[in-house]
Amino acid sequence: MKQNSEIFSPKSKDLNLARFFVGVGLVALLVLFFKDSHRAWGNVLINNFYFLSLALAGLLFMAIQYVANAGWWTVLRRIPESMMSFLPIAAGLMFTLFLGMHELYHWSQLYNSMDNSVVYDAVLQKKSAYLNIPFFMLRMGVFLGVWIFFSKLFRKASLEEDQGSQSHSKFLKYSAIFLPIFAVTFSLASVDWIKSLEPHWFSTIFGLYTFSGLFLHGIAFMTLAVVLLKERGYLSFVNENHLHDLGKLVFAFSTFWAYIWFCQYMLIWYSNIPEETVYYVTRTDPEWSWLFVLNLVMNWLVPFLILMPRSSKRKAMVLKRVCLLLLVGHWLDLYLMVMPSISHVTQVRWIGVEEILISLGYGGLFALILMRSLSAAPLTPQKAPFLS
Amino acid sequence: MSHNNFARVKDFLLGLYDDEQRMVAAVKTLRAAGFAIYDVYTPYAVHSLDGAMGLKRSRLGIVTFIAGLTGLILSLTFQFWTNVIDWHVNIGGKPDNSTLAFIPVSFEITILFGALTTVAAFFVRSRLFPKKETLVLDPAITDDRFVIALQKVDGSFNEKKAHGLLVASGAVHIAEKSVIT
Amino acid sequence: MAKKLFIVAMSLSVLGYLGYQLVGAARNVGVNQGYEPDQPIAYSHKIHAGDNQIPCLYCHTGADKGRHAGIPSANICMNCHVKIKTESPEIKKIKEALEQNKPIEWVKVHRLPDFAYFNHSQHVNSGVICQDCHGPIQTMTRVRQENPLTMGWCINCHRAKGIATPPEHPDVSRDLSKDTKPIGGLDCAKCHY
Amino acid sequence: MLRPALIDGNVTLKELTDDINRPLNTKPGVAWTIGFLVALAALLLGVSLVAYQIKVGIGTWGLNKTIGWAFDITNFVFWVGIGHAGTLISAILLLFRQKWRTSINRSAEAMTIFAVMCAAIFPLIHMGRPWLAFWVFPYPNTRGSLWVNFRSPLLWDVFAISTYFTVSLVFWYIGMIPDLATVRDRATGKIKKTIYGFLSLGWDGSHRTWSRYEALCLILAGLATPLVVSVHTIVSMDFATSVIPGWHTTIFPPYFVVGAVFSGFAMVTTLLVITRKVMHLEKYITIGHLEAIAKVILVTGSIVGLAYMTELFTAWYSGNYYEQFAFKNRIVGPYGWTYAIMVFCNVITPQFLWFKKMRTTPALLFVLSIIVNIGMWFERFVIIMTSLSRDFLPSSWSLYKPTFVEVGTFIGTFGLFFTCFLLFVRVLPVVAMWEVKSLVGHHKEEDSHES
Repeated sequence: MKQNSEIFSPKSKDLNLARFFVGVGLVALLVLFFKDSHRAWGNVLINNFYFLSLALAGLLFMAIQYVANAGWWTVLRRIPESMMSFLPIAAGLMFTLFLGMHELYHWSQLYNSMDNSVVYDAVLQKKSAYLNIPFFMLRMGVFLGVWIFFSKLFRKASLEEDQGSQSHSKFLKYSAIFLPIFAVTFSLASVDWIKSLEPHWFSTIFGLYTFSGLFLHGIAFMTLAVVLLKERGYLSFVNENHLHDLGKLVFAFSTFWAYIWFCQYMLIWYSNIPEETVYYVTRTDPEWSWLFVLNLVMNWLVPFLILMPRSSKRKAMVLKRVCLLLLVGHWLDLYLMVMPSISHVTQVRWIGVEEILISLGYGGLFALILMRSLSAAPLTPQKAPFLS
Repeated sequence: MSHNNFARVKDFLLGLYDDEQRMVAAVKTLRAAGFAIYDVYTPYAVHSLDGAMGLKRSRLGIVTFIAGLTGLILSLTFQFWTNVIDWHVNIGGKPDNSTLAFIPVSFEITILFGALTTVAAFFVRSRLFPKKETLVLDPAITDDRFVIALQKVDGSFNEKKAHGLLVASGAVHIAEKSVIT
Repeated sequence: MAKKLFIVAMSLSVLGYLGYQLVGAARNVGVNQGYEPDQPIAYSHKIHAGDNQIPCLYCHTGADKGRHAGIPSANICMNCHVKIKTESPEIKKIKEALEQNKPIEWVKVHRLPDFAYFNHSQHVNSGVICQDCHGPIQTMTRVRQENPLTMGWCINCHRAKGIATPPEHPDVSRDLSKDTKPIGGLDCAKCHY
Repeated sequence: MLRPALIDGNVTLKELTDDINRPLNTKPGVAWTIGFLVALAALLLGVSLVAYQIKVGIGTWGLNKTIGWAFDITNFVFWVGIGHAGTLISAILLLFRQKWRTSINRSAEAMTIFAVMCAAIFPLIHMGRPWLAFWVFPYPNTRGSLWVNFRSPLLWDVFAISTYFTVSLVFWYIGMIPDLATVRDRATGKIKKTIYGFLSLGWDGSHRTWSRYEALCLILAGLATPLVVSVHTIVSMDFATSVIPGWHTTIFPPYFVVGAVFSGFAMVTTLLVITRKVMHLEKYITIGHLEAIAKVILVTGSIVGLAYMTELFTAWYSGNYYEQFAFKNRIVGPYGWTYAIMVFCNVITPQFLWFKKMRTTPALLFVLSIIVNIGMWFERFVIIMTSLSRDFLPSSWSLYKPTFVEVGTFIGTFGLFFTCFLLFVRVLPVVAMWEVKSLVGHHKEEDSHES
């Protein structure tokens, strides 16, 4: 294959649109803070986690492909690379949660009011060795620091490879070290940030569930990015077969997500133990149940049925729509993990205009960073071994 | 075999090859020269032959889908009928219509129907059955030979030209064979 | 071609017939409906329970007291037969058994499925009459198993009779019955434990 | 090259045909004969003990009122798990276009089928009246019709295992048809020719058939992949749907699936290290294959380790007294030693595979695979035994020890497994010839997107 060293330069139309979204989102967030600060913090958490996991998915995807010794994806490598460049900003946004601890995490109030025993909760007392603010923030710092560290390592090795240095074994080593670390840190992080919203509830599969969502929508985003770049005239060498591979991954992981979803829901339903069913009792009550069903329809049923025939996995337009649906679907999934847990203080029952605008703002910010990173290096990795 | 020929005897001109690439190239040349390829016999699946011979993609997937869907619907309705309508029993306080609990069995039946029906469809379509009189043209096919079979259709078949093309494309051996169908 | 079709059709019908027979056999595992074995003594329920109107409980003394109705012991027979029909060869068999102190080897007719608990007294005291399960026993010269005695047969009766609601747990049952006695249930553990 | 060659040396198609066909037409060697006799002896022990159990009943087992199932269900889960590697290799790796699977998928699939046979024995005996085993199928009956309970995970097992067995068998057979034709064309002797001729269904190597055949294989792989996941998912639900602490945990389904793959790959290693040596297949089942398998063992072993940690952490995090007790009991209770064995074998041992030396030395791999097999058996034992022996009610706590009959039956299943496997390597082509040939035959690197 001929070396392709085209450079991505974003259109000003795209840039302006992203900037506009950032502005609108910021205003919406400020307004919501005055209206209902719990709901605002809920939105911050949803979007922080959403875009953080999108960035992480880039890093994870690269690491997995390297350990698997796969070659087909090399032409697309810049996209996950650029996705992970959002990590530092995502980390910064995550740290703002410190200000909203009491609005989001019921256990943090308990921790503060232990002395004057405003709330006494025997179970939470037991957990306070883990669920307390200093340790929570410390863990957050460690997790984010480690992820950022690895993302920098990968990026550096990748750029060095463009200059002709032999990075393959380096990539392999980083990936092998990163993957186990990621497995532990991400499961704990999802416990900390999401599961502890409902601190009495527990489910061992939860870390895997958030991971499956992360990976699914990471791939969905990559596919979407490929199609969008192609629409703008880049990545001309990406052909139907590459799309087919991405389509298969989207299909497979959508089903994987549904599998994990089913395992968690069905086992909790079947055993019917009160301290576990509480999670689903909230989410299947009539006010939320339509979203609960929609979640499964958007993230699995529709993509599954559409992507089943071979031909649809090879069509850019089909993939684009399915991936958009999945990206919205994953947001909904997170919304359902977060909002019902804090609903008793916010009375939020509906996805309002604010939610949409704030998410668009986050999306704009993510797009800006992504485009900047994409334009920083040639769109195709230069001198990667699998390309020769 | 998709050829519908009512002739009792089929005459074939066979070109034997010992190399995949040469054989595929020969198929392309022959087709370009206007010859219909009756079939190619190979020791393993040669992917590029699909394109070279101009074969359509198999539609077995549709069979699988329909059979699987049938299995799914049948098993779901059957479980619903037995547990809710025909003879419901209160076991462990679970509701009679425990659709969630019906999913595992329905899933298995879907797979079972899909797999078995597809295999059956494959056998029927490819006419594979025990004691079939095989068209084994050469035992070396199941070893290391690739054989291009051209049927000598009455009138239109230019044997000389075909022979020449086979030789030119690197056939290691050329044979003729008649098969009674 | 026609020959091939014929062979296929024949083998399919043979297979179908065998399958039908197989399912039929599988269905009826352990079902002895209509079982009417020879007994060591030609005792007739028709004469005793039918013509002479002897109450069932006169002989089957356990039916309202315990799990088993009980086969009457020989001395119950002899309550009457010391005086009545003493010369009958069948009665002589009873006498013989008594003298030699050997039990009469009656052949058991009614067998419930394995692993099921059944208690006569619960049923008798809840107003189930003997004929509900044993059929028109007062007309039988030789005892015959009238009903299938399968689980489905039991449950269908339990369903039909309904479940009485224990007054202290008004929400327990699905069906309400006028009878206040607890006369049945549909849980597995009612019979299988 | 970044990717190692898939088979060693330059083999021609003819050599390949001859090498794989040789065992089918020659007298067995000493190693095979000894192995077969040992396996047969174990099988006979098993058969006689099964007959004894059927006659006397399962009172011959060490079960009691508290521990209603123990050794049998442990062995059942163990054997079903072993089977998973076969389907994984043949189906999932086919979908992912991992070409290294071609040399080993045939034997791995055979392993699946034999392992599932071994697994099925245990629930069958545990029924107590195995002659009534057909009661597990939903057919109209005189018990109601008392239909089978579709809400019970045990019934899901019936459907999962029988579907799994059927589909695996069909997949195995379908994959073998072209090779059976190869054997047919080379068979000496009338009986052999007839049998292989019958089995190969008149396969003539037609490309029109090949084209459809490849589509069929992809479809079957696509069906077998979710199937294999569902099977161990359902097996895990035998436990996870209950309310016993340590059993009811939502991570069970994926964790059991990964554990099954882990143990299955260990068994594949055990078998292949021996097979390649005894059958002289080093050329086709290379060190590269063993290394690839070793990597899978490393990954799955680590995931299993992560699952152990997740369970422990969540038990503590739950703040639930019973959960916490269940896991404390696992580690320091009367069966604590089994937990220690489990952690050592399943989590610590595979970590040695980080070293290339370990991954590429067959003898070391063999030892390691045996250790993992033992560890995975103990994992099932730990899960089943620790939770069951000490549940909510201390007065019903009890301990369990397997009897001679149980241990003997377990040994008997190994006899069955190895007898079948040893017969398999003598009568059927042990390497998928046509698939390896397609690698040999393609001169050019075939990484382009072709499927």
